[in-house]
Amino acid sequence: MVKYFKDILLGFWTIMVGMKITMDHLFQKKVTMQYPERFDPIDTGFMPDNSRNKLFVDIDDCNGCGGCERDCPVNCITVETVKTVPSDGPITIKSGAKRTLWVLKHEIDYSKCCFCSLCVESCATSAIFHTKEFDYSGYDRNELKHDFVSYSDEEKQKKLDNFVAYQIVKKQEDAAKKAADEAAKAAAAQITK
Amino acid sequence: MGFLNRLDDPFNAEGIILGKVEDLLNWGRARSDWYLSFGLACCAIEFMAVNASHFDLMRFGCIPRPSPRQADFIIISGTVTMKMAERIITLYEQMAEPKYVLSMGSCANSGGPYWEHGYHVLKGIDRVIPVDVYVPGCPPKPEAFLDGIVKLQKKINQQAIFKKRAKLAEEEKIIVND
Amino acid sequence: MERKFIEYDFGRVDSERMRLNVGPQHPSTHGVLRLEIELEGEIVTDVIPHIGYLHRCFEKYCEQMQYPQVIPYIDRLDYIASMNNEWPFVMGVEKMMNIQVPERVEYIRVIFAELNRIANHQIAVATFGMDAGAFTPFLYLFRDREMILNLFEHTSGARLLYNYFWVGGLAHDVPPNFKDTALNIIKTVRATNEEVMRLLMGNKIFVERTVKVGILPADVAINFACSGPVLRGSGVEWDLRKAQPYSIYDRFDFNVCVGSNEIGVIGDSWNRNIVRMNEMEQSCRIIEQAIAQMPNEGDVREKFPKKVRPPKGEIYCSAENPKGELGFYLVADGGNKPFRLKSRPTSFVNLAVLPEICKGYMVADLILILGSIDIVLGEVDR
Amino acid sequence: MGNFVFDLIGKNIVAALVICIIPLVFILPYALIAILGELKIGAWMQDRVGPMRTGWKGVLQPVAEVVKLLQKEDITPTIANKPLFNLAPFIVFIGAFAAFAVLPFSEKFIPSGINLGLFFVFAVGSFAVIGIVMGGWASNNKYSLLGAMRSVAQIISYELPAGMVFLSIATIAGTLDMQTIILNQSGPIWNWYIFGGPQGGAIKFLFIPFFVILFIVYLISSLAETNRTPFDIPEGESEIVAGYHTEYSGMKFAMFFMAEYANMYVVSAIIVILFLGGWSSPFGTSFMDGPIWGIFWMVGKAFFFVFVQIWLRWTLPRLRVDQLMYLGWKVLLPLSIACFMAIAFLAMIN
Repeated sequence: MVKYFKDILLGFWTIMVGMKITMDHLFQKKVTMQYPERFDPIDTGFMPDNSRNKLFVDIDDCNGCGGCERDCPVNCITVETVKTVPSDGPITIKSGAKRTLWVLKHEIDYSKCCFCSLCVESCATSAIFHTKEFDYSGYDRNELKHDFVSYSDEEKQKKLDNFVAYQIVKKQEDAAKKAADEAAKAAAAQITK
Repeated sequence: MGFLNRLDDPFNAEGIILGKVEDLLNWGRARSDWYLSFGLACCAIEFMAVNASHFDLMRFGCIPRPSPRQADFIIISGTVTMKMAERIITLYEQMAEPKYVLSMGSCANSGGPYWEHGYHVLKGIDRVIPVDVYVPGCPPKPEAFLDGIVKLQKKINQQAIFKKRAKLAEEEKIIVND
Repeated sequence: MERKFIEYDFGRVDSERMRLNVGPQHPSTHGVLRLEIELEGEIVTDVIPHIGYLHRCFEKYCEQMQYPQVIPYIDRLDYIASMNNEWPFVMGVEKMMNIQVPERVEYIRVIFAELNRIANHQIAVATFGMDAGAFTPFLYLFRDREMILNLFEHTSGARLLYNYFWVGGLAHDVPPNFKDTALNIIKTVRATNEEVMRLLMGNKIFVERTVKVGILPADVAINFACSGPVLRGSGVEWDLRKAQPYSIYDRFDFNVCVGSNEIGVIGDSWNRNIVRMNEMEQSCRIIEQAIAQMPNEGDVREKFPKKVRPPKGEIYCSAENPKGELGFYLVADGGNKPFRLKSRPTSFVNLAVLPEICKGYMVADLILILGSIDIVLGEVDR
Repeated sequence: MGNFVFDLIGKNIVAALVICIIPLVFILPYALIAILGELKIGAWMQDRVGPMRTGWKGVLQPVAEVVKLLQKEDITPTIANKPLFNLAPFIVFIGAFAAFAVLPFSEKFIPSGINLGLFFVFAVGSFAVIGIVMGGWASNNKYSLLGAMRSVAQIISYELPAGMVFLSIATIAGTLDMQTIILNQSGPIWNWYIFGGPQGGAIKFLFIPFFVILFIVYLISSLAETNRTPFDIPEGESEIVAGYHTEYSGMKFAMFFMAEYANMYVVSAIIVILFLGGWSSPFGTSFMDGPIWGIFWMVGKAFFFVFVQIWLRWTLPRLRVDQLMYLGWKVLLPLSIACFMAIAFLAMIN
């Protein structure tokens, strides 16, 4: 009997305690950050420097090594390159190193990306990095694909053609060189004979 | 300048009154999105964080409903396996019109980390149900998700309710012209 | 529906049974678990869990991935406690490659693992309260969790899936005001825990709902290989951090929380939850000690191996996750990809005990028992 | 006594129609305010801000919801029993609306001043359960059926303590007429029944605890009758999806929704009438009293109890079915019977 009344009183008391807590919170300061209107992610400290958001590739800085493509666990990065030819002149990437590869395509599919930051680690020239842009939802899945190379198709074709032409030239040169070498060898052999 | 354009032809069905009614109806649809409280995988945890005090999804008028009959939009929050895809189709069909789909995170967008070797993962929820907004991220930040909600509301606001067919045909014409 | 006779205390009852599908879409199955339950009125007579709605083929996937690339997939196992997940794998690879990580790294790992344990238990208690119908404690706990996630984001760059523990070190160094932030978090966590104890755990309705519900005896728990709060709630003092101290856990002073019969019966839902509440306090203590002992200087990336290629061999490495023992059995063939990676998933093992303990309770209790086991479907289905 | 509409127009059919419409006109804005209150107060208690983007600080949120619900597709499941399925929400709403017939708003306005007001409320109060069972059964959904069964058990158990409370107040007031009960309590604040009522002199102070217990008993059973937390087991979100209204969408769901909020007002108004002096001013008959102020006091006091219900909802967990029965039959009923006997004794010695 005592337990019966004790239980009732305990129930009543704990409900009162709970009600007091919620009542206190009714008048407390609210913690909500109102995203589109009153929200500055960087000011409020909600967007640190190493925050992993949309990736960006500085294509002037990319030497086309394809390390990001290899290290991506998801394979959402596609890099297509073509070798430079001597007729392009001496070209460098932004950081000063010699450019040996033209990047024809550097596409990241954000709809597959898992934002693990492994590509950023693998990049030797720090060309790929995370930006602070996070609100890029789209109405179409293809909007989420982004190609960072801004060459037009003609330019790309021209670079490919250059490379192919150069290869032919190089092949001929090589053949000529080889022939010359062999001739020299043969001559040397004859001399030694 | 929608209002002025409608002034041009007040006798058409798209006149001022119907136009205003349509705006009102769209306003109601956009501002009171009830979502199906339903989570799939990692994104569901982040989605719970969106519901919590710091981000407060209810600011947008989004209230959780446990039953698909009363929900306006469904959030595909995570990896959709082939086994689950059937259930999601059923859920989508159980919802009452007008209904919307918000695809949250990489897995729902296109299979995400599992798109390449995943014999068991649906490569994008848009293969089975129509998606309105794709929110990228793995998982998306709560702010990014809220941006998706804003975009969804924007889309609902521009929807055609009356003369739907004519407007769709018009849109198609534009697409064809492009 | 079939007709059966059921023996009750008051005699035989002839009644019809109803089969009910709970899930995969159900507000409180914590994901996409499907329970096929057999009901006798409101009383559950049989439960068959159906899993596989989130099967992501984690183990086979890892065989395709290089060792650093495996870590993002491990994050997605138990996505609530990613930091803890990464640890046993990283530890195993380090042991195989004979890497001695710096002191500072060990301390930072302990602090982050314990912070993530707090975050996990906050979710567990919060969703448990929500299963019982109390919505407000859920939000109070999530409000605090946001602070922890914020610290994680400032450190690793991501909020939920961190990819932070790397073989031989950590991905990033901690932010400059890390110690103050962590201490501040502990203060808030303690304040809110005290509030939740009064608002939810102490509430008479909640106590009535949870005590003597889903009693899991210790021998059953051991036979089913349960671990974590589920096992400790049954009164078994087993914590890998104490039993087989890994990393630097032998340097800290903390208690292993076990269930008691103070309010409920040992092994009921209430005890499983109070163990979680107490463990949060113990985690706070560990963090305080770790922050006091942590060396200030040191490079967290100095011991990174150039190429992660463990020598041929095999290893089983496990750690005490928030949900229990998570272990990885790793077979290396000398290449840069694991030959085989088998995980011992905590939630999967703990879930197996569900049909055993929820027969004879009501539907509402079934939901609570499921909530008290605290499963994550990412880990159950893998 | 009486009714200002009859005084104005005379007793004819137009007046009757006007009187019918007035509560309906009241329910609609009240439901909007209550929904907004539920959202906003719930949010504030959880350190959130609640709806913010619809109108100024989100005040138009319920309007948007109504506009949306009006245009939602109305689904009737193929295997449902269509007539019953379609009828159920109306019956639930009628049950809630019928109670307004005898709820006084002021000294000069009560839609129907029958002298069996309390009995009428008691009768139509349990009317809603028929609709709930109908809807739950006709949906042909197992969750709905479970919810409906729980609802029946719940309402039947909690009618009894509520009936005992009605009986006690009827005994002490000597009438079942709402207006007379309120008139009995007019005057200073200690004339209210929660403070023992106007009669009895000094000895009534001995009986105040019994009145307070009755007040709490009715508060609890009113929560159960309106399916509010902690007694929301018929629609227990985390257990049986949405309970009896799982299969309802659009306007029919809105009817259930509105009926719940209308019921909240009804039970709050009854608490106010039985224990807190109805439309009478707490400052006695001299200050802020009169027919117009009566509306203010009546609605204001009732809104306070609507607030209490919202407050409880965001505080408490849900009970289980057997605990609900335990509370109803083993705690509330004995307590209310004991209080009834004490109050009957007080009525006898007066």
